[in-house]
Amino acid sequence: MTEINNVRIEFLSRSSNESFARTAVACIAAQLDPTLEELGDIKTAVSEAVTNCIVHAYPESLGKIMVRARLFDDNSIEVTVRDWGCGIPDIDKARTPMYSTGGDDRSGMGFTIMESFMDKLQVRSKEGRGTTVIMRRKISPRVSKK
Amino acid sequence: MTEINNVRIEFLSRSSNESFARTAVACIAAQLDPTLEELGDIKTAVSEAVTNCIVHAYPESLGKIMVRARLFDDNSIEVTVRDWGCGIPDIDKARTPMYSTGGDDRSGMGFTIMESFMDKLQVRSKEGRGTTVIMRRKISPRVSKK
Amino acid sequence: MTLGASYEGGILRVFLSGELDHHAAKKTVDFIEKKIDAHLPREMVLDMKDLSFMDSSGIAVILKSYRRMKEVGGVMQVENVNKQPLRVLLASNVERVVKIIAETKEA
Amino acid sequence: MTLGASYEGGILRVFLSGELDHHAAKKTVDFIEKKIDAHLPREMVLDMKDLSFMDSSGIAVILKSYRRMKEVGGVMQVENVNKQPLRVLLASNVERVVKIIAETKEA
Ligand SMILES: Nc1ncnc2c1ncn2[C@@H]1O[C@H](COP(=O)(O)OP(=O)(O)O)[C@@H](O)[C@H]1O
Ligand SMILES: Nc1ncnc2c1ncn2[C@@H]1O[C@H](COP(=O)(O)OP(=O)(O)O)[C@@H](O)[C@H]1O
Repeated sequence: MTEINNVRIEFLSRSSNESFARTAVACIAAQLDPTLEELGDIKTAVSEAVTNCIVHAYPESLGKIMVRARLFDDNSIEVTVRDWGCGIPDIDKARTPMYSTGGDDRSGMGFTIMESFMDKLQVRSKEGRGTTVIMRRKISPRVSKK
Repeated sequence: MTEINNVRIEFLSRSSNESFARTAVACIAAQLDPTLEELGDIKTAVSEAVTNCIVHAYPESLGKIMVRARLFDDNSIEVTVRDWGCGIPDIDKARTPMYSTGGDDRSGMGFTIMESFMDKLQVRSKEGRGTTVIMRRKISPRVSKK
Repeated sequence: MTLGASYEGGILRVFLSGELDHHAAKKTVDFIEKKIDAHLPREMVLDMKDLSFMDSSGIAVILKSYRRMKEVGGVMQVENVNKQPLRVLLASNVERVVKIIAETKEA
Repeated sequence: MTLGASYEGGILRVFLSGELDHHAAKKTVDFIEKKIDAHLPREMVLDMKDLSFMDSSGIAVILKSYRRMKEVGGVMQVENVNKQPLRVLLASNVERVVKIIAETKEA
């Protein structure tokens, strides 16, 4: 599996940058010629991961968020979303559907959506140091390319 | 003049990333509520600067390109496009309309378009070290915001 | 995110258009709650015909609206849901609580 | 970038659609030159109705096409130019060499 593209974006945890982040990743993912549905899934997963950095990792301040998108020649994309915020004390608990520390502004479905919309989800975190979310998705080959 | 947003993207000098770079900057510029014409001007200038890195800075290899977009509270955007490629020996000559070292694949109008589509263009370069292009554009205030 | 609303015969219809993410959620909730409080409708319809994107922040918006409608003694449903928002609604199992009427048009 | 062409009565019409940048330029030039060589038209029209974006790489494409048409003894013009490509054409003074017919429709 060879890497065919690798793009990195960095921005501050302003909520106005959520649409930027998912659009930028979608631009790169588009190079794999995904269907609209596949593209929508990837945008949604990125939106969840980036929103988590803005809402949970840096609740009271502005912090740096890094998003990396890598494309591979088996037609897959890997998206990494990283913050240097408060971290997650119990990752298994955090990944439980409907679990949220965000009150009724949040649904607790972020990780569940990332999991069901991507093929693979990895979460690494250290309290007080930050969180890294790595997601992979294979784009199905199309019979007739446009 | 206070900075209100600051986004950085990094990618390799593949021509397939040209559209990614200008779309990403347009996403950020959109936060200033520009007209379609202003947005088109910014996309065009970014496309020229990024294409120059791909075509001229790294003619025979893949190299790193960095694009930074900063927004300010006077409704202006600053875009920096940087490479670590071959550099420009004579910047004044390079900025002359129709001057190109790219043969008939290039028109020599890249810098001219950056200059006429943006309010300000700064070019810094060191032979063998790379080139930095900094462009600024003020977005006109709109009477009726959408 | 652009918001609109109409009220007729006890039914409040709220139109969502654009992208509903965390950035747009607060404004959306404020708008909906203000409309509910003004009309005290017996039914609210969230019309998502022009909603091109929604993430789980939209689920929280729906659940908040649902609770407010319950408080004023009314019901709610979601209508004209495009493909991407529909996938988010289904993944969240929100149809256990709120009735979802998907549109069948292609995105 | 999607490319199309039609030939009738000595006139070759090439349709450009999408975004014409350096990435798309080589494919576009190859397509146009092949069409010119196949038909040896007395006139070529570059139809930009569906071209949503163009940078100076497009200027090089136009100038190359112009030279090829000159070689086969024909003329060329550019038609139905949207706003953004038009601004690039005007900034490049390419109308000194090739006739430009802009469309007046709003982008
Ligand atoms: N980047 C992060 N930094 C710190 N905590 C996080 C981060 N992402 C998720 N969490 C924690 O995990 C919980 C569950 O996340 P998620 O499933 O996305 O739901 P929600 O965002 O709706 O709360 C959050 O409520 C939060 O406590
Ligand atoms: N990033 C860069 N690195 C090295 N050389 C450059 C770079 N950008 C521009 N140049 C030089 O400046 C010349 C003029 O650039 P430009 O006006 O954009 O026209 P064109 O790209 O069509 O050649 C180029 O032909 C090249 O020699």
